[in-house]
Amino acid sequence: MTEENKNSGLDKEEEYIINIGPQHPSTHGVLRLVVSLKGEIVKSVEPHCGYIHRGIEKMCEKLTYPQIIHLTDRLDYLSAHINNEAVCLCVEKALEIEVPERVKYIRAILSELTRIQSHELWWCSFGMDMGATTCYFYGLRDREKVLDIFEETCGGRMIVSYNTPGGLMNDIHPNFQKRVKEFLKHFRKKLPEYDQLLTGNVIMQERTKNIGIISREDAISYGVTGPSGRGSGFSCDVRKHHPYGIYDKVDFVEPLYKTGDTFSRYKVRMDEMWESMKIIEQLIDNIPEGDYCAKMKPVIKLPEGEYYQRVEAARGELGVYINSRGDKYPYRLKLRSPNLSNLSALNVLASGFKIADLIAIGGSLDYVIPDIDR
Amino acid sequence: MPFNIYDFTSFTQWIDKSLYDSLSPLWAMIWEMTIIGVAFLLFYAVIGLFLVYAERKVCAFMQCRIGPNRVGPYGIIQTIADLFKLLMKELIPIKNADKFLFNLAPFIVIITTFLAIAAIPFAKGLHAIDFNIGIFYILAVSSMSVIGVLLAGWSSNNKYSLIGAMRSGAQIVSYELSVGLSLITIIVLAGSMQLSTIVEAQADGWFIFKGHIPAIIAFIIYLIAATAETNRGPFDLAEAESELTAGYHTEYSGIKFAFFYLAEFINMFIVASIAATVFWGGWMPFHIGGWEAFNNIMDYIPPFIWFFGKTFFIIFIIMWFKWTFPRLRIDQLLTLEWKYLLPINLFNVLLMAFIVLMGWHF
Amino acid sequence: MENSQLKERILSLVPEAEIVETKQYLNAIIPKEKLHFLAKSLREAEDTSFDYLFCLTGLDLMDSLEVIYHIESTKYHHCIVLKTSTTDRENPILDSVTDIWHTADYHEREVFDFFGIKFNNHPDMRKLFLDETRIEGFPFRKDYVDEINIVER
Amino acid sequence: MNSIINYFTGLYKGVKSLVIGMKVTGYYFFHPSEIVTQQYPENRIGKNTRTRKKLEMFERCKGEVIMPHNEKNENRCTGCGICEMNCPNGTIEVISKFITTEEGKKKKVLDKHIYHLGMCTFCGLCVKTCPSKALAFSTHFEHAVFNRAKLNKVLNHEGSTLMKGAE
Repeated sequence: MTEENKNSGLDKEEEYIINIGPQHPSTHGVLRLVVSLKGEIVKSVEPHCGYIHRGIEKMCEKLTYPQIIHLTDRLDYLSAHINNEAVCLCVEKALEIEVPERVKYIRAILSELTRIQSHELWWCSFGMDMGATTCYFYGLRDREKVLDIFEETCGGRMIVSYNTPGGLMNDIHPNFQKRVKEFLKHFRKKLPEYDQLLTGNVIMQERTKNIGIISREDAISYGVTGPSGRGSGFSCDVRKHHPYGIYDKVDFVEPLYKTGDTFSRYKVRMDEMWESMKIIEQLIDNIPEGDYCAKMKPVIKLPEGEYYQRVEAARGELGVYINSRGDKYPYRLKLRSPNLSNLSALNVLASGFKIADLIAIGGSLDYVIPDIDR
Repeated sequence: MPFNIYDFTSFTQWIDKSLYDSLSPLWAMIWEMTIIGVAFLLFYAVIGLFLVYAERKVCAFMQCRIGPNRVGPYGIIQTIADLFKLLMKELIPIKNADKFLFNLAPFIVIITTFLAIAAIPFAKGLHAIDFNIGIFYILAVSSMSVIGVLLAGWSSNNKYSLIGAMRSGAQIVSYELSVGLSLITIIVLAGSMQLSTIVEAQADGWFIFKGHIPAIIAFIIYLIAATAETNRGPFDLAEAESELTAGYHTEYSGIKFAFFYLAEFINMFIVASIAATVFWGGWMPFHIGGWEAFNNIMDYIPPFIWFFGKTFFIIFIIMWFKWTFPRLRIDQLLTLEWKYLLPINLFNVLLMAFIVLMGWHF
Repeated sequence: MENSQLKERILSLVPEAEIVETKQYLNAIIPKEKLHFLAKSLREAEDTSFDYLFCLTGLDLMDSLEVIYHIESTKYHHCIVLKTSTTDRENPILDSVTDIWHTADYHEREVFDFFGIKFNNHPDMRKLFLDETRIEGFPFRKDYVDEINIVER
Repeated sequence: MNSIINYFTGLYKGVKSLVIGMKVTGYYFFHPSEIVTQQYPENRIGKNTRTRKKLEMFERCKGEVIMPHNEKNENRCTGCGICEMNCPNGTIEVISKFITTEEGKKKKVLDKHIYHLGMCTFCGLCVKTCPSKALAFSTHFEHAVFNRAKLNKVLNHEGSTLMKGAE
């Protein structure tokens, strides 16, 4: 028994401690969970993070604002576009510039596409965690279509770097609208298939219902946001409560479930995919003409002060705090990553359930490790 | 009768007779055993390679993929390449492992499959041994493989392996009941445990048709329980890739891992062939009582084609299960057995006995 | 609650607080001894009910180390920013708010990791990300030197 | 009684859901036309693959940074170094030299534009900020090499000169 485990109170005789991770098929990255077991039952979980800590916040202190954007891609690489947007919005808020309407529309469409592809990948890996390997390929097959749209317009598939303070790197590709509509048509057919394959499945329902319950109060207290928080009935959609971009003009529903178990977190994400498609359908035909970028100075200097921007990333609330000293570099840039807060609730969620449930709960929280570690 | 074209009884008896005529009984027996052993080893290699390839292709097609396609046309040599890779891999010694048991475990697993396959009739007269307690024997030896799994988990000095092995123990102890009871249902109908008799009894119709409702229920239960017995998805808790990395064989590498891997596929073949023999008539062609012309046409199709056709169809269904369903949790696994399969099964045996007594079967 | 009311409330609870109004949020600079009391009062009072700590930031101001709490009420959707600081760079100690908002657990550990601010009454004050055996000092402080890994351009 | 009904309805619903799931995978098994695999590298020439589809990269695909040259071996790079300044990772090094023009003036021109592909994060800032549009992204994406030094590229061709009117 290591010194470390002794300190954390995991050295009681009857407990059986296993390390899940850093290399493990279902930690979705390099996360280490020190799990103390009694038989199959999880007594406590202790996450150990930091295996891919890169010090992005520190790096940002030496980079100009347009340069920061490409680092935010590498936080939660599955919602890269939304992370980009968060920093851009924060800079635009500080500079008090109004971006053109066209930019807002395109950003919203791309954000929702990002959300869809992120949830698709979540669905694949959740199925994989449950042991239904086939889900993985169906999800990836449809996600590929979104990535093609990204590649055609942004140039990158996952790491898009498409936003820039003031607007976008370049205008959308002429095929963009056509391809998005094609994708929506395709995905409306395929999404019910997901339900047939996994959602309705009796094994999956038995494994997720009433498992990993977190109450609304606990969810708020632990800062569990995004689909995981909404599964507990915590209405935490930043797009609704603190709208940014075009979100105050579009009509969508924030899916809320009361139970707070793994299944409700699952359902929230499935519903969000439908809602995202609804948002895109409202916007895709009405993209106004205009510039794709506001006029910006070549060197962006933020006025002295503190700026905070919250956006709804695919996994929860992403916050960007910029403290500027009037320089072209930020004095301090803090990224409030949704996954770190979501992860902190893992012990509460998984204690008392089985190892298989721990894996399913981890899958339903859908953490992305680079976002936890930053 | 065209039936005799494919009757292997005279062929096997001729080998037997010529060996005993030319050699002393002891040597004749040793030679016979060697021939059968070599034949089964060759059969293992072929069936193992084929099943691995089939599984990969089946799962690929279900997942909108192509599957192996690089080595040879349509990737048919892929599994042979994999075999050579496994043979050449280093056997990694594990620190603090119980060396003897660690090395013994894969052999126990593979030997039990060897024992079980001996009793299976591939065609008329083409079986290694024909017990009068054939089914009973198969049930007994096939459940011994759990010892190998438990030893593997215990001796690996790995916590994941131990959890996997314990799960496997609980699983096989429970599902053994269902396998046994669902086969007993058919034994009630057949009135014999000898596999050759069971097959002969299906000459005028397979038991799944003859026994109608209880036989179908027994077949479905057998299929579920057999999938669980072979530790295949959705019952692959002992391996549980996303939970326990690889379960009981986490620490094995090279040829020892290959033994576990091969044993899984051979086990699948064995359970499928038992299902084919007991429920679907084994090598017996599709006969309908009274339709002589139709039956004669069916007899021209060789019996081993019937046997392997049925077996691979059942294997396909087991693969279909694996590539569709999420894995069960350990308590769900036990609930399924003790709350659903076992009571239904017990009731089913009674129902079958009643039907046989009343003569309602065909 | 409007910002002006919140301002009054904070001043009535902690008279020595310094209130700075920015375009976005109301900032309240609180002495470190009073922070826990104020946070608990704001959390528990029915008309404020700040139950959601959405961001906890550490900050090195060269002369002092600051911690910024962004809090929101999920009922009324009003937000304020609390700030507290310590000038002790050798052994900075602040009060933990983990008992008020559980999410502060990990965020405070993160701040301890990068700025070396210890929090009183924290249940598990260990480093979250960095390996204690390999990284000395607190990397996010402005005076942190690492000649190998930080390349100045 | 209620529990008995629940037992059987639960059994029925469970089996039904399993059959529905098997229908989905079964559909794909019997419809090979739904296969989406693209066989790389065969699809680069569009032969020997299932779909006979040729691999075509999107025109904006950020494969690597290149400096387009025209047929007279001229590029548009003035050697100003703005790309170097804007690069967040130090991927680009612009080495310029002074030459004397025909009129006798001293002039700064590009000597070597060094691009470390191994360090590039494809943010696109160099291409976007270049005032003379000298840089571009190519769709070439196969960068695997055995030696890291091979990823350090000189973008301007040997003996290339500045295009007229690029300043």
